[in-house]
Amino acid sequence: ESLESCGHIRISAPVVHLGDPITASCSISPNCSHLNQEPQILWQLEDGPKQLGDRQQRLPQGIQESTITLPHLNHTQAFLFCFVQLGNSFQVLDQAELQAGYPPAKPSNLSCLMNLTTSSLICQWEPGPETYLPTNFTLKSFRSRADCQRWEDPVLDCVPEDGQSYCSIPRKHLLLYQNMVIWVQAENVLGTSESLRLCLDPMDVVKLEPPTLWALDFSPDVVPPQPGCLWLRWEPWKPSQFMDQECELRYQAQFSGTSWTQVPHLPSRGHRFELCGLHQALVYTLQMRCIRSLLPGHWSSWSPSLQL
Amino acid sequence: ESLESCGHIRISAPVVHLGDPITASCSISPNCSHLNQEPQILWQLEDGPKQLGDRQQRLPQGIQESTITLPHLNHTQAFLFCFVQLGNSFQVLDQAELQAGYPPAKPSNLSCLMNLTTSSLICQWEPGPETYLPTNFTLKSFRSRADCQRWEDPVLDCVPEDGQSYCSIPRKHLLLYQNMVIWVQAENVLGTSESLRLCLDPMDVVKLEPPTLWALDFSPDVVPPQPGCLWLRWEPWKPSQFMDQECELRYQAQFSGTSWTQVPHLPSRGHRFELCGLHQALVYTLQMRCIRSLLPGHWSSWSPSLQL
Amino acid sequence: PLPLPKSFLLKSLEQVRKIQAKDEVLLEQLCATYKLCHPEELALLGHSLGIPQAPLSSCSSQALQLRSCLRQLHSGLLLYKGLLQALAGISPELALTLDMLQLDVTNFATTIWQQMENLGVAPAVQPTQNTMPTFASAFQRRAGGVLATSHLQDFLGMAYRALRHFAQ
Repeated sequence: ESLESCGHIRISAPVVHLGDPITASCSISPNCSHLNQEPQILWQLEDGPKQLGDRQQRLPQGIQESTITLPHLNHTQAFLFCFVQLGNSFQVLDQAELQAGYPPAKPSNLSCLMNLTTSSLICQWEPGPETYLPTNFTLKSFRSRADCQRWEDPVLDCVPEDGQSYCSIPRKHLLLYQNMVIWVQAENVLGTSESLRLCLDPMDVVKLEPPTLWALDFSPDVVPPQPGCLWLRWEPWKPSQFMDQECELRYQAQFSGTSWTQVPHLPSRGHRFELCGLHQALVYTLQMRCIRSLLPGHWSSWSPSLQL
Repeated sequence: ESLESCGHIRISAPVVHLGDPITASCSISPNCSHLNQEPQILWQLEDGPKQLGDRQQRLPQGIQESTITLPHLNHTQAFLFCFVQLGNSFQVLDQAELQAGYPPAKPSNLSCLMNLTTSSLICQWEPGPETYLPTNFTLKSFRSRADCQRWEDPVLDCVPEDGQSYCSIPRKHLLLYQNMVIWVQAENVLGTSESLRLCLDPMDVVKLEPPTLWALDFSPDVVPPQPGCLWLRWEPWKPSQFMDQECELRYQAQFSGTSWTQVPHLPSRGHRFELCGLHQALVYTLQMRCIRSLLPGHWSSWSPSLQL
Repeated sequence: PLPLPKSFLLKSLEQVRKIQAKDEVLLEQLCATYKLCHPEELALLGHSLGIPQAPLSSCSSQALQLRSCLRQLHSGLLLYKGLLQALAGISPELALTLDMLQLDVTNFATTIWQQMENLGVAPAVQPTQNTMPTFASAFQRRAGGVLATSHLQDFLGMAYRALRHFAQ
């Protein structure tokens, strides 16, 4: 207590569910000079009206205490003031900060992608509805064996930057080609929640970039293709060349409104592929995409169009 | 020495002036197995040809030593290899990294400006010709009395970011309204140099932004100006309003090719200034600038043009 | 012979290719940065520094034995992991490639070890790291780096052939 502390507010809880009641008491110690014996205690929420408490009573040792219950705290953040009347002025004795919000919902749609350029595993999720309270999200993970039944050593928590719903686990914390269990934990003063758990090997969720597709120019050493045919060449995305991949070509005549024609199961590297069955007069749009073969993986997006 | 270190290069100096000679010796200890008694020592600079040394001799304790002098080292950075022939292969025994460059010239054109928004003193200089060597620049300063004859306590060295020729001394290291001595020191392995010294009070080198200039609109409470006149209003740049300033107006009829007409010695704040002598039919361009009055300072740049 | 799961073989082959690619990058960077481009010119120095080479005799096609081949593969990977660690601080430019290479070698060693455990052929205790050469100068550390990286490339080539053999 400071030298001559006059008033002090105590509240039932500094943070409550939005709309829940909150009870506060303001007590004035007798040794607060300037005040007459039975000072009238008043309350004010933010810049609302000054109002009497529900009850004011005189406690042992001459302490005056007023108690008030706000039935529904609808401010996510508000100041509650305790006043006393001194002559014709009101004097603030104490101020309490009230907060209201919601406990965090379960983070949803957790998904991860392995970035081969930065060699980091990037996971993102949906945080769920606004809680109006400072809420910390943490991406937690454990190394594990087999299909994630047994957890082994924990990986360092990944804390996203403020307000972001993704986090990047650096290479040095990853054990590639082994499964790991990953989930998101959300926490604020009103509670904690956890997302569903993923069980994945980072190398099975590689974000694959499309291959590079070229048309082979006609040159002396290249046997010209038969009529209605084209020579094509392609190469997988460089950082992924250590992965066995299978690719797919699709082509479509321009302006004819026809749908795409697809050529599946192409090798990841094509030195000279002859595409036939084309109308010589038409211009064709060609695209290619690849996927890890024989092992789990995601399709890359389609490569930029090649016009021929 | 490791288990069985075979060869070792010693050089006259790891860094020399560009074009100067450099002498190196490579000595092979007798306990280097696999080598016959009189191994032939060879030298190679970067990926140049392998060449014999100037002299190879047998030192006491059976050490073989070859010495070579490169008359002019014209590489700013190069690797010098010492080889020995083993059967029909050449084996690298040691490698030395040679560097050549210049000592730093005196940094020139040191100038400083006090930034009132960041409250920091920013000094810039010209570093002088390329030295080809890692060269550190440091902005050094001392607080001082009167006209910088007597130095008092040093201010923390200001180290610019890599490769930059300016440095910003933060507010907490500045003693405003007192003189300080400032200079730049440049240092590399071949020498040190210092710029000329400045003696200044940060507040005498404030970078002043121009005032804001308005034309007064005709409104009921504003007495309309006489024909050929205009009402003007201006305000000094907000962060500098604590400084007494004197301002100057200039105006010029557009498309007449006439030169500017200047109105000097205006107060720093003009509530209602009547500018007369204008041709009603012409459009005029007006600009204003200000300078600290009665105390040292720099003119602000001219304000953006006002077309009337 | 002991059956090796297809996914283990496919993942191992991919890990070898991943390490080979990174190992090649490190060799190129050592050549570009320090003009040390011919490992064969560092044989004498390698001998004097005591840079070890990991044996893969049980993985050669003539004398292929799965159990001891996996063991040699695992201890060889630990050896090169140690050698690469001895190169730490070689230079900032190479640090990133070196770190990534070390992590990939370490992860591949774990893949092999876990498969040995699954097959019940893993020794009771993981082999400890053998003593690493000490480098008395920056040059010796660089030369050691070139030798270790070049030996690792040969080692991976033999490992790849053995794994492909198991996969057929």
